[in-house]
Amino acid sequence: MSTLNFLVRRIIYSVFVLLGLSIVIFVIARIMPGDPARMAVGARAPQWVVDRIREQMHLNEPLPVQYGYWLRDALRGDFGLSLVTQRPVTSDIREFFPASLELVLFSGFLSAVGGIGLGVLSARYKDTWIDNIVRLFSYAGVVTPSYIFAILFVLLLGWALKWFPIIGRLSEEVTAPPVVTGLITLDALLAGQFGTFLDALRHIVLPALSLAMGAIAQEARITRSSMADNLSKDYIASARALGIPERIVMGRFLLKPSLIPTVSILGLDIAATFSVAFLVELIFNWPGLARYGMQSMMHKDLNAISAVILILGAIFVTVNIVVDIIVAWLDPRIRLSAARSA
Amino acid sequence: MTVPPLVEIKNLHVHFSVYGGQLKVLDGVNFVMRSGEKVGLVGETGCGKTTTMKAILRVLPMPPARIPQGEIYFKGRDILKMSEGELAQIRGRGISMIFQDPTAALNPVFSIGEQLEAVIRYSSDQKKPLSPQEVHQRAIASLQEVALADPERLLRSYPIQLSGGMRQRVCIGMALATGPELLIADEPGTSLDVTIQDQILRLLRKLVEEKNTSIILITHTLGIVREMTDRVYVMYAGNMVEVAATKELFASPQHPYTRGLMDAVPRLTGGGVSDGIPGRIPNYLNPPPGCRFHPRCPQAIEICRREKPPTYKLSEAHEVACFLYADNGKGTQSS
Amino acid sequence: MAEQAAIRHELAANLTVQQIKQLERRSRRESLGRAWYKFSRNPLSIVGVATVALVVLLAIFAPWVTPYPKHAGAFTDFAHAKIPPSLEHPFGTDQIGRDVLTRIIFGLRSSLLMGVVVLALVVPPGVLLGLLAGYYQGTWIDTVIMRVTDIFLSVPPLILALAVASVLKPNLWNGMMAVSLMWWPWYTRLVYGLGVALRNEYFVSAAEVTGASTAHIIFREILPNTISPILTKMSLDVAWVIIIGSMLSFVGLGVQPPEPSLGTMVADGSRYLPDQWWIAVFPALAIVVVVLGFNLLGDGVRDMFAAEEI
Amino acid sequence: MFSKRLIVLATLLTLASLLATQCAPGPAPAPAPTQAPPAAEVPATKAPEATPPPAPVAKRVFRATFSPPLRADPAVGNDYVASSTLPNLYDTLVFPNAQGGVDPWLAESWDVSSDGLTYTFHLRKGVKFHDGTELKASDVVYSFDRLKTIGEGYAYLVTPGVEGVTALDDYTVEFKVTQASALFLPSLVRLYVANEDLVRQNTKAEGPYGENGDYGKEWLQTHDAGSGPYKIKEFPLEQYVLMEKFPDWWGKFNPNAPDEARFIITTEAVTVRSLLENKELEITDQWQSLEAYQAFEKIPGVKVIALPTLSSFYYMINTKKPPTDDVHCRKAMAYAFDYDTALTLEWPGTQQMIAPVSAILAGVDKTLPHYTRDLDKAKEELAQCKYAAELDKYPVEVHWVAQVPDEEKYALLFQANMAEIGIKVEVVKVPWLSMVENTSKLETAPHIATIYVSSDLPEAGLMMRQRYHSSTTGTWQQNEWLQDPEMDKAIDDALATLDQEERFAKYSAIQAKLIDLAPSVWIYDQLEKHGIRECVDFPAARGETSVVMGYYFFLPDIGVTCQ
Repeated sequence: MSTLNFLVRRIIYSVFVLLGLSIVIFVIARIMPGDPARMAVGARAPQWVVDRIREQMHLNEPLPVQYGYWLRDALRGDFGLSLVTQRPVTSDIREFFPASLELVLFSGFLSAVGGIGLGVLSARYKDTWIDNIVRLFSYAGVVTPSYIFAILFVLLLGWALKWFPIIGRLSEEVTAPPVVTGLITLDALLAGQFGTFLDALRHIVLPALSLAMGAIAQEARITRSSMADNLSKDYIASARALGIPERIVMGRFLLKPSLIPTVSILGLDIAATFSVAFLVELIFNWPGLARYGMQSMMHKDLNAISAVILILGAIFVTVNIVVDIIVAWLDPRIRLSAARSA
Repeated sequence: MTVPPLVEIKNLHVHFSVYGGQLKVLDGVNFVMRSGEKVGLVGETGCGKTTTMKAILRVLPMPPARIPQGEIYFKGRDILKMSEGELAQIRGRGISMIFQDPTAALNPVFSIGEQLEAVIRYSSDQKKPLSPQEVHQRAIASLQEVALADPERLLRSYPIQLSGGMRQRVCIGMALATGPELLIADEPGTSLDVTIQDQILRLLRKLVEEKNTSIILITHTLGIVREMTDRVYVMYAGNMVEVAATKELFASPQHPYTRGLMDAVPRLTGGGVSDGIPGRIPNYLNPPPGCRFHPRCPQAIEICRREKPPTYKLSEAHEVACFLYADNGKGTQSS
Repeated sequence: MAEQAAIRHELAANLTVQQIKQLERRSRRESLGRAWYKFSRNPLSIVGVATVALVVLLAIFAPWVTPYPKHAGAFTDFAHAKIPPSLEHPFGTDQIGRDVLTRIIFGLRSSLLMGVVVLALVVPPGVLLGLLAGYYQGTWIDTVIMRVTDIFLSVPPLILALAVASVLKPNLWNGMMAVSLMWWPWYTRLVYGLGVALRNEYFVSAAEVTGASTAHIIFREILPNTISPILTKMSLDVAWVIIIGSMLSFVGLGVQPPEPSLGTMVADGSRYLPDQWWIAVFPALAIVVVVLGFNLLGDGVRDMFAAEEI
Repeated sequence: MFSKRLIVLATLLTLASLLATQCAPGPAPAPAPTQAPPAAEVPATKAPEATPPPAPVAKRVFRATFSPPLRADPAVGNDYVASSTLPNLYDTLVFPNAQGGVDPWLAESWDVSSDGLTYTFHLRKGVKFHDGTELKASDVVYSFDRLKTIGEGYAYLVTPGVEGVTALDDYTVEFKVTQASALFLPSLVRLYVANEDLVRQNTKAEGPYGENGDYGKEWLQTHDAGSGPYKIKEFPLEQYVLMEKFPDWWGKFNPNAPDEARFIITTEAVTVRSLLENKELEITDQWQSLEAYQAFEKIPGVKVIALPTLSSFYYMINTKKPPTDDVHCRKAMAYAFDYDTALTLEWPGTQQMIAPVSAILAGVDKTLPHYTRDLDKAKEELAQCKYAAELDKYPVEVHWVAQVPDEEKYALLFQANMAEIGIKVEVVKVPWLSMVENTSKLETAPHIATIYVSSDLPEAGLMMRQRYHSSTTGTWQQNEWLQDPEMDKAIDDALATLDQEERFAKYSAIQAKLIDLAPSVWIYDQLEKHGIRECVDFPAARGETSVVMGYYFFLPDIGVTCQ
């Protein structure tokens, strides 16, 4: 009961944070030079069209009232027209978001598996050559920007070795599965098209890996050090002393507490990936939200910029809540104390 | 053919590697006990008691710890040379241990049930694995044994939900659930308030006597030693400085350190600030040469500064490592 | 609470402020000595320091150490364009005949400048706000500061920085402004957390009891004790800022040509991949090396302040 | 335990994807059009020319890369990729021919009133939209109104000066213009005729256009409503548009015309090159670096073609800002620039501009003198410039467009050249949108903006108006700020002259005046380069296609015989 209470309070607070963010965005968007009405319909639209849209956008009202209308529209999913695509921003986002989501989820999956896997390996074989290789890799991963990885992968795995395709989400001779979620891999599975699924998977590997490299490295480092910390804890000595076999001690009694910091950081990394993704999406011609956001920034497409930032903020906040829930699930200390204090 | 002792430690050294160098925590520990014995181990905090016991079970964190020298025999077999598989046979069913701090010894992210049942499952005969129901029944029985009410609910609880006393009982229950031949109890109840500590010790004593388990009891509290043990080892800074039957030790302590301990009765708190012995446990990075106790010893003589004292046998069961007794007894130099 | 208060008074009664301060100062000096010892024990930290020192020196003395200082500015020599690495041009020349090595070394300047300026802009206000919020915890000051901080923290800094940079005129300074605008909340939160804990420490209470001014408590008592985490974060953040700066210039929102910038060099050079690989690869490597240096340094700083492990 | 399971899963996935790699379908398109069998079943055919697969009737596919973004709404798109796509989806009243004129198309014939103010078009009968309905005169009217109201795309070219459009009957449509103009008829190649009913069905009621709601803008972004030779099959935004042949088209297809065309929206160098090498691309975009084209030439079965364009590279000199407000300073620059070196930075065959507008435009007088590098003359002119004594006080800012990295080379060359005669030049990289913004106001307009400008139609007078008429000051098409009333009058007058010979003579006079004013440094006429597979029959490479932007990619004329 009280865990629920904690959750509700957390969500309400997040909503307030997002409201604050919306004010910041609205102010930035409105103090920029240029007539939003003119921007919405293009430079050469007749004046009567501009006047009508000005009326529709309530641009003749005082700023706080404008904000009210803007927020109301935003809540209804209406962010106005995009300058670049000349469509409602919402349609654009509906179109581009699934591609980003698929990429980020896949990259998150790679970070989790790769990062935790390497971290465990490194901790298990601490101070051996395996550990050293993993640590070296971690440093390389942490210090190399994702776009450099992207260029490297395109050149090496795509162009030179031809292992993976480097453009788009599906090969041209493969027909896209019926859209259910917008995530092509998932849709293909839902439609039972295993070949399409594999093709989509092959396309997503390189961009996702470019994005994941940094997170994998980060996760591996954190997992390693938290496992190393916990390894000298008494409860591990106790589990061993009471005859629990080594593999159970390592794989269960050591791993679970050690994953808590990893999971927290992983969540933040995944949320941040949405924004770092733009260069990778650019390089792999991946039709995602980040690239869309970048493009709207280059074109000063304020409606689109506002929407993208708000959505990224919402994702960030949501992911944080989800991470809190997962961590609470992993760690009864947090769960129980939160319940008690709530 | 004599029956080998239950546990025998010969000249055990344990070092910890830290940034500054090597902490020479154990410096040639010797220890022996027979099956069925109840042995006490006393000494100030930080003198190496816990390290010695963890070494027996090979649960020291390595690295940073390492054992450059020494042998540890359990029923005649050297634990330090055992494979993981052989070691698994010893741990739990052979020797089990109650850790000093029950809060630290319980995994915070697993329920009591998950931890206790794992202990029971893996300490049972692996060729005839117990069914989950049996494991559960035994877990409940173990909790009941340590006088905990509502064991069903308890099994679902997490350590954070229990009081200190309950955690301590759970730890004891867990350590005894394996049916060990030897129980190592590291300062049970120290972190609890006196009345609860008393209850815990009574409980422990009762259980040990019922099951006729051998026990090594580590403690600060000399009163408990007097009540519960047959024989006592006194440890200082990584060495066993004196051993004797409990009654004899209390009647006539010989080593200056033991005497100091007796003066500091009833309690020796951490840090060693006691009336009897001024000063502190030495720095293990650069321990004093010769007898490690000499900087604090009121009776230190010249040789103490240079040489490490051998063990002198005062009587059949009474040995002391101090040059003051060089003339009284036949010194058996320990390497 | 009452118990704590009693202890505070007792302490304050027994020790004079001077004594407390002396104790503190001595312990701080000792811990600095030990910190350096710990730092220098890790060879990787030394590598980090060496790299950073080398990079800084190269950047400062770029006009004197580079083989073709002229190539840093507007310069064309189409006859010598796209020469692969050779003795004369160790990293080759780019599409308009400029020495890549020279431009990398000059490019370090803007990268470092970005790191330094952003931190200089970000740390003081971020820390100050954190201190204020921490000191006045529970009051409206705390509420206002921390709520605003939370709002800024609710969006990944990169995306807001990009948004701001894109509406401003694209150049190095605006890029730095944009990144700075989004970075301060991290320091505010860090210092706030520390400040809340320190607020109840004995020396703060002691100073309070003896009637020290608020400013004195904030700057002389609380601030010095937050320095080590701040330093650790700063040294790791330099690396981050450099990466973000390179991303900004990769998309053309940062340093403007002909002034060399590593991100721009990678972006422009990637058009000549794979045949003229050196134009993009060496600047990319340079970014990696610089960032690695600061990371190693940052890890060293963290180890330095970390508790001794046994 | 938990992690071990994950690792196993990951390993399986990796293996699976690697397996898929091994068995990936080769470049030869699978015979089945849709629901291709799982990739793993298709045998590897990495080198089809070595071992031709026994594919029965291969689908003819034409794949090209383009620079983003593609806006396929006929009232919105007007850049290169849109101009290449739209003629394939939509028919127009008239069609541009290789001679610079227009041919009948949807309009089988037309009558012009003697005052040149009324045009009556007689439409072809039986033209089918892609949904099978017939194209009527009312659709032409609707398309025009829609273009005019939305005001984007090619509206600026088509709608000004048109007073009204009426459908006289189902097959006759009348245009009334306010002033006779030689440009009206050719401009109709940009009036794409859309299916009124279909657009109305897909119009959202809410939108800025009153009763027309959003005017079908959202739907048309990813769908077509045309009658053209190709129709949209798939259009994932920002990725590609896949078009398939419309068999009921009224016109004639090349027998080898592609069954499907895929316009891929990317210009990433490595991607494009790798697609071309893997035979997954028939023709590249025109935005690759010189080095990339050199590399394309080395790929077997690939050649590089350089096609004329209506576009030229200008250094637009601000004539209102010191020191470039003095004509002598401008002339000094024109004489000092090293045109020959500049040309070496471009694809072989590129020519220096010999007139103020591209030499391939109809009506350009190629006999007039043009500027060449002559440092003595440059110094002579500079000496007469009133700022000659204090040139250091007036550094000249050159703004080049960030999105076109090759412009930097010229800017740096210009800088070096000007240094030789003592003019200090500062080179500034500016993103395209900032360039647009800066050139819109005199206060922010740079001394020199380096911009490629393309003429909308192959007519010299139109380009003169685009570049030097007062009506375009304050747009990126004119950073010169010439604002010369006489010039305006001369251009307007020439354009209103319907007689070609007379008109061309007037162009020549304007040209001479412009050369004397030296408002720009005329660098070169742009060629567009494409890497193209030799198995593609590309009529444009033989000069058989109109140079109007986009018509090189008119698919019915293109032949594909690639295996």
